[in-house]
Amino acid sequence: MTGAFRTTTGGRIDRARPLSFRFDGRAFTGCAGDTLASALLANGVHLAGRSFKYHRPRGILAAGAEEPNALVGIDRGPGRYAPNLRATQVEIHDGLVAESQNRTPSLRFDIAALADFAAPLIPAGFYYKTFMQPAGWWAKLYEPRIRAAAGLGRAPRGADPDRYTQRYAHCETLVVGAGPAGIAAARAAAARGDRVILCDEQAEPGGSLLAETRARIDGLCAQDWLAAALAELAAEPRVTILPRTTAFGYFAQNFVALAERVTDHLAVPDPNLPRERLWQVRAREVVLATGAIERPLVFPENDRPGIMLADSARTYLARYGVKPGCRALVLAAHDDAYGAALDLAAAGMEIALIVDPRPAADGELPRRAMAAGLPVRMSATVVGTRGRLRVHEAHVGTIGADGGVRGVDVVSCDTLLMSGGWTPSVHLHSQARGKLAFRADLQAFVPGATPQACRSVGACAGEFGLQAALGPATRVEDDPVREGGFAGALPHDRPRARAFVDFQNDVTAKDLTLALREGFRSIEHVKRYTTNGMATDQGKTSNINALAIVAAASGRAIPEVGLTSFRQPYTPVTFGAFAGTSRGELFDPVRTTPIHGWAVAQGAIFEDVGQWKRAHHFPRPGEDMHAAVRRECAAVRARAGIFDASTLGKIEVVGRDAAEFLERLYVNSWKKLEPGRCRYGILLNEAGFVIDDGVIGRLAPDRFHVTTTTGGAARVLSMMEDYVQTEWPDLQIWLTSTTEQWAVIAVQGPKAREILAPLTEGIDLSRDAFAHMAVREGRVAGVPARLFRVSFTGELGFEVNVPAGQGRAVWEAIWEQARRHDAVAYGTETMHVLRAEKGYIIVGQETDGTVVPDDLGLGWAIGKGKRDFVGKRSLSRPDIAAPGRKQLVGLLSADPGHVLDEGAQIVAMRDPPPGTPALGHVTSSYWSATLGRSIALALVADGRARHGQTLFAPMPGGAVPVAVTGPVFHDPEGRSLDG
Amino acid sequence: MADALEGRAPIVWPDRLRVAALPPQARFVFRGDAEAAARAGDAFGATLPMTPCRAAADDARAALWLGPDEWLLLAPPGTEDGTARDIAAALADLPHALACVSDRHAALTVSGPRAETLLAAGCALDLDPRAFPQGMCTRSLLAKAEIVLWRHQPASFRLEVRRSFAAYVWDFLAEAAREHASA
Amino acid sequence: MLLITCPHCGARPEIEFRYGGEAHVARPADPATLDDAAWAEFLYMRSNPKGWHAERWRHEHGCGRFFNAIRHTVSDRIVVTYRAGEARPDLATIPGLDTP
Amino acid sequence: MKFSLLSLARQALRGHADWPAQWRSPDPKPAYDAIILGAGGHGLATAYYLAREHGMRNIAVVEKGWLGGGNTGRNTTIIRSNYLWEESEAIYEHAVKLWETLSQELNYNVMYSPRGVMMLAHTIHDVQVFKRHVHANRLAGIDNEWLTAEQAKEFCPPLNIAPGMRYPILGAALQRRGGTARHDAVAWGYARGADRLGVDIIQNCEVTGIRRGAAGAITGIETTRGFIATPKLGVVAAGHTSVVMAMAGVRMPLESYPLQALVSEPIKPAMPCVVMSNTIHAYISQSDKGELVIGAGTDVYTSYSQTGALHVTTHTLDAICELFPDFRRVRMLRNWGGDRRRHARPLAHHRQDPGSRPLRQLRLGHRRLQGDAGLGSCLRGDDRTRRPASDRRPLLPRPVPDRSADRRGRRGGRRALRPPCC
Ligand SMILES: Cc1cc2nc3c(=O)[nH]c(=O)nc-3n(C[C@H](O)[C@H](O)[C@H](O)COP(=O)(O)OP(=O)(O)OC[C@H]3O[C@@H](n4cnc5c(N)ncnc54)[C@H](O)[C@@H]3O)c2cc1C
Ligand SMILES: NC(=O)c1ccc[n+]([C@@H]2O[C@H](COP(=O)([O-])OP(=O)(O)OC[C@H]3O[C@@H](n4cnc5c(N)ncnc54)[C@H](O)[C@@H]3O)[C@@H](O)[C@H]2O)c1
Ligand SMILES: Cc1cc2nc3c(=O)[nH]c(=O)nc-3n(C[C@H](O)[C@H](O)[C@H](O)COP(=O)(O)O)c2cc1C
Ligand SMILES: [Zn+2]
Repeated sequence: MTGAFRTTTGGRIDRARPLSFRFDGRAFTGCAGDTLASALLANGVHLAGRSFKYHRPRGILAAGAEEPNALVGIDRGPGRYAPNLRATQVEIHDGLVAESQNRTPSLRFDIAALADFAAPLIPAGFYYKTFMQPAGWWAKLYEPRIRAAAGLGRAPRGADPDRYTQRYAHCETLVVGAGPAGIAAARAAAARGDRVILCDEQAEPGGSLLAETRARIDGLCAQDWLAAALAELAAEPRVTILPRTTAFGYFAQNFVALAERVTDHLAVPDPNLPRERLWQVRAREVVLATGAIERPLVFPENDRPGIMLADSARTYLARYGVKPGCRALVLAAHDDAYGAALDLAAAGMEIALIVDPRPAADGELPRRAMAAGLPVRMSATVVGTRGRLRVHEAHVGTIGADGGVRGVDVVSCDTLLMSGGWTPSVHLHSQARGKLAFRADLQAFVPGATPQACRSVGACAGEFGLQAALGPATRVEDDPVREGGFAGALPHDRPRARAFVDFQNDVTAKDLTLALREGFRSIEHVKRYTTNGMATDQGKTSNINALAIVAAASGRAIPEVGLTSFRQPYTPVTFGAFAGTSRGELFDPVRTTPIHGWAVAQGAIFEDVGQWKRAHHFPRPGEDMHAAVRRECAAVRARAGIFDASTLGKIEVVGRDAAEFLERLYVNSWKKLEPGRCRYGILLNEAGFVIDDGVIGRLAPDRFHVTTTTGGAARVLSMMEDYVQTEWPDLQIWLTSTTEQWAVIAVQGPKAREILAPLTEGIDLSRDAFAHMAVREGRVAGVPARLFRVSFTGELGFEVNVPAGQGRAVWEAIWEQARRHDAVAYGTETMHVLRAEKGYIIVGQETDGTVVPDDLGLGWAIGKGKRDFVGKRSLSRPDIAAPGRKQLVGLLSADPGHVLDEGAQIVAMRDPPPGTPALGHVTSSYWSATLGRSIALALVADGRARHGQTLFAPMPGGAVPVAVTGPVFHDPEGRSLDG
Repeated sequence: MADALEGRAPIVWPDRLRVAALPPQARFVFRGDAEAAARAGDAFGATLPMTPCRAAADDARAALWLGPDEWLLLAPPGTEDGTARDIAAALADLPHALACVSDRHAALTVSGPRAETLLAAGCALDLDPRAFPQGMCTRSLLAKAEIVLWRHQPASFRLEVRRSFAAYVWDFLAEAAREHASA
Repeated sequence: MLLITCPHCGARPEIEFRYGGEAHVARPADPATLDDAAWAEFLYMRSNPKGWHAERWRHEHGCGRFFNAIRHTVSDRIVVTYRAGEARPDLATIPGLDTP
Repeated sequence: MKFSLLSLARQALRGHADWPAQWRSPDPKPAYDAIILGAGGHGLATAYYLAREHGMRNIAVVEKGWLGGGNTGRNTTIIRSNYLWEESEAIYEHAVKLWETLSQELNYNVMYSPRGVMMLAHTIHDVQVFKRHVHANRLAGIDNEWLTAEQAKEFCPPLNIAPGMRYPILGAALQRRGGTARHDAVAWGYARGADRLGVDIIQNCEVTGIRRGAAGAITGIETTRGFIATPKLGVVAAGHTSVVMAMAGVRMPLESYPLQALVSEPIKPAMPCVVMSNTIHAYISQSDKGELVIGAGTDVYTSYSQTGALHVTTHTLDAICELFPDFRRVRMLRNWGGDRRRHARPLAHHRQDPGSRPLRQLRLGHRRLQGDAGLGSCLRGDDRTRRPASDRRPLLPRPVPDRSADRRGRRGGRRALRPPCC
């Protein structure tokens, strides 16, 4: 037996497959096909959660996604704890471990429920009114307490080991919701030959058909018709049926996001399967068939365990074979509650009384109920309930002609079922920017016009009834029409009693009127002040009642008050599903150079530069970073070093107007640059600020090899394309990115020539034949190469460009030679130190988007007499031409052993009072092995005029005096360049 | 020649999916107008398609339209110098640009009945044969990497990837392929 | 994710594109002749309308072309795209512009 | 009625029947001495301080929707002053100081919670940049300190600092006095305070035109509730500033981009502080109710849609999951957008080139939640440095000449305009 409340027959569960699970440590048995909610109910457990604010005991209210009360945590082991899941959506599997939330120490006895006694003191918005004195206690005392009390489920601990994936999909028709309306739409689309995706959030497609007991469709009972229809759809190769898949977000141009839960329902998931899959669907047409949500009724003490939505109770019976209790009182403001009463009575439940606040009910279902002898009281309502952990009596009063309520009869019951009718699920329609129209007969909003190719069908369009859902081609029998709907609060005579509107956030009807009284008139204000609709159910059961209460209390019509916005997601979606495979190494591409493997083998330490991994230094055993860098620096200056510069951006600029193009783009002059020569180029944006630099070589009259910074490669190419395509389409040039075509090996140091000579063919490396800032093509180590004679270290240097596929082989060949000269491989840190010794800038380090060439002392690079280039006009703007700009200088700390902090501020006085404006800041700072002391570069106001001055870098331990110098510390005459 | 995907054994789920690295290849980017492209096609030995997002190929050579004045040319490895010479000679009087990019890319194929599904894990294009027929090619994105995607055979896609992204693309496909391991 | 119609490649997902700011803000032919205010206007002033907006996009991970689009900045609906260099279409001739 | 535990208790006995409205809902008067356009945090604070510090009473705030419903109602509530540029440092530091006592000042609990704002450095370049912040802030007397990765983890235990991360954490800059506040309470507290000082807050009143007299000076505004005369108008319309200014014929160097935020379902306290990562684009804190409050990147195109693209959300959450792998199983509850305005010209440019005229129009309203208090309270002073108005000079803005018009030789109209200067 899988619970005392399980019926012996009926429902879609498999009684032959019992499953054991735990709830709060207690072992239970359920059946395959059960949700946690149905399995608990089968075992007579209604108490399933505690409310957010008052910690009131709460039962299972609903049977689907709208459930506000029965939130649980599911624990699948380390890193696999998921809080706040709805018991109504958790499918049980063998060994499932669930726990209740927001209670200490236990669900039955929760200390925090004391808050319920303080309820009169803590109405909506109370926290804005108190906890202000004494100042400072909020953060120290009150806030931590409030935080601990709030927060629902406990936070997961430990990294989630499960995998998540994503998939893009395209179809002609996406159908959301696989109830009768959705199935009908999917069949019609499939018949057209469309690609169809039919998704439903539930474990099985079928929607309300899964619990349909009366109607016959084309002569079949609903479940048989459903099975046949699904089989037919499944046989269509172009139809994809996705159960356990929630359409949660509807974006522009019919782009719909679905979250599929792939393995949570399995006791032992296949490790190759992801836990969840995010679908991003682009559909030509979207059909929304999302059904409707039953509406609770707002009456005093309407929140006790055992109080349920009527149709949900019926669903538990019809679909899961579970009777929700023994004796039910039914509060029916809508005919469907009579249908529920009929079904439950037929299954042997006692119907104590049907209480109907309406003066009359002459629909088919009420008539049948009365005919079946069920007791009915019209013009009556429930004005109170009793029962701490489960309702055990209801107080029924009569509604007088004046609307007042009189006389109380006590009715004992263990279940109270209620229905105010249905609220169409217009969430996705509204997310799609569809308009909503109010239908007074339903007291509900239904979809209006939409700007997208999207339509709503069935109950979500306010068209109830199977015939409406299935369309005229399908014959439906015995599906009585149900009309009407009730929104708002039922009358009662107990001004102090609490009638709950938002169950999860404990918002009562009185809270809503309090907000109005306090001037919060807009429904958006009411929402935010009372938090109605802000809980994890986003007001699925509460928003419309709140709206009606606000409308009534402020004398406005419901449409005048309007709705709060529907936002994605429709129901909460796991962060992991959004992240998908984008984690760890796959979080962002790791780009490596052809020489990377060699550096790894040598034990290099890497740094991240954009997406690239670059070798930062090559420590030898026992060396720390500083020791390694000192050694590398010294070796390069004394002998030579080789450096992997492959990450530098490269762009091949080809065409008749290539020189003209560069002339217009870069600050320098290019037209007169001879083939075989190169030049250091500086690129500005139109605002005049330096954004990139690099050496540009002219290979032929119509062909340039442009290099950019590593980080700037894509940006510069894009900027070039922009100018070529949109500003100067008259120029005949083409750009090709060759960053990855070439491996670049810098050989730097006095021995550079000797290292390369044995490997080089077809290029005369001699000083006269191959001058500084020249470029040649030939072969290195047998591989076609472009050889640049350039130096970023101040030493004699070459940059060998070879096809990337040969990069490693050529590197190793050069390394062989280099070792003979006791040269080193060096990393980016050594490169930085060596260039700083020479006062060479790094874009992004010496520049920060506010620096013009002259600030850097690079005014010389600007082509003389050029009328225009990108950014030129800005250089003559008054503020850029004004004195006092920050200029690049060198700084030498008074204590040569003190390496300044990069980013340290520079001021004129030793003890600057707080608020002293800085003169500038340190941009680069290193220990210079070459000079045997520390050096720094800085941008300092009027820096060039300050050479020789002593300034200060304020540090926590006291200001560090620094002497201002020129930015070139080593070999200012450039003698080493020629080796 | 060292390829960025060297040493990666194919991922094979029989009857479903196969992901395999391709050997080195001669590659060029050709830029120019229609006239230049027509003549380049003659010199190269495969037509440079004028229809957007289409490729023309025979067993040895292929030309992929990448932009209105941009084609990716694929030829047998080692033919770089000859091809460059041929095209330069044929187009001496026509403005154009030719850049050799043999080493810029690595290439791989994704094939089998699940190929579209696997690629859909990271590619937002509609890969249904009706939307993306054989012979169609385009630059696009696969997760966070740019690719050139070409349906070179009815049930096989060729991916050209910048070499430094090749490992990422491979690892991404390997991860996404896992769910296809179980039938 | 928007679906943007590249004039060359057809409808493509937004992630393939890079936004390029307001369209038809041409770089002055001879910046040297502009006074500071006019230059600042070129650099920084954008119409930023709440409504139809002519803007540039580049099909960066596609054909690489820059082109222009007219999009409504409230609904994000794009009614037309056209090649760089082409004149901005007369909005009055485009059907459907009365609704965002 | 003063808010306190006592008044709450007293009201509890009366079933909370006697609470007065926190603000009136007046009809607009025909004329005001000054009008503030936009009832966001900045607009309401401006009105409040104009009334409180400068005794102006005949003023109104007009709002097209409901007060606090713009960006003020949709931001990630982070308050900090560890900015790099001295101009920003000054204004935000002034604001942070106001925040510290704002609840008491307004008699409204704005839940200012200085729990620390930590900015993560993932690369050597980040380290350089954030250390520069630390040094610059300290020089300005603003707290900001450098933490190693281990110290960062100690301060924020769920943070992943594994060295094998794709972008390892190399350290962090921590401003301990930074933190969060309740966004809605800020708007409501200022609204209630301003209302009590006689300010008319007129909601559901969209400004549709700005009327100017023969000399070009402002004479009033057209609204959906009729014409309202005023000689002075402050525009504090955030993302809509350029739309509004266009009504006065003034162009702005601004563009409005959607910025997204999202919250998770509430969970028990797990995030003790605010963590921001610029490099991988995400920031996160936890609200008092328990939601993780997460900021996403900006969408790439200008828009007033107040929604954002899904791929921006996915990128934000993959970054959050990298930094906080424990949160992978937490679920997103709600995702929305605001229209952040962005200078077509970044502050950095402005700073290095302060002469660009158009910015003179822009005294206010282009800052952040954290600036609400600060900017609202200091309208005077040189707009370049935006120094706090400690001298409490009368606040109402001087006419600000539009010199760009001068230079273009279009004197006349524009010049005499007393434009929206606060
Ligand atoms: C997602 C997001 C996250 C953010 N996170 C932070 C953060 O963590 N920390 C931080 O400091 N800042 C943050 N910000 C920025 C901050 O929210 C805003 O800068 C600040 O709230 C702006 O306040 P405001 O009063 O200027 O503008 P708003 O609050 O937007 O107010 C402007 C008002 O003007 C009204 N208006 C516009 N046009 C008209 C008209 N024609 N007539 C009448 N009224 C009109 C609008 O309706 C609106 O209410 C964030 C912003 C966003 C969008
Ligand atoms: N429960 C109700 O909707 C309701 C109310 C009154 C009458 N009825 C009966 O139901 C029929 C109408 O059928 P219908 O097809 O319109 O509704 P339905 O309730 O049968 O089916 C809707 C389906 O959509 C699913 N769904 C909702 N939102 C979803 C989302 N965002 N993503 C994925 N799935 C989602 C639901 O779980 C459900 O399975 C009629 O027979 C009518 O008599 C139903
Ligand atoms: C700090 C912060 C916390 C929020 N917490 C919640 C929340 O717990 N539940 C909720 O539904 N919405 C929450 N919201 C979002 C609002 O409901 C709303 O989406 C946001 O104010 C934007 O308004 P709009 O969606 O109505 O356009 C929060 C917003 C902010 C700024
Ligand atoms: Zn294109």
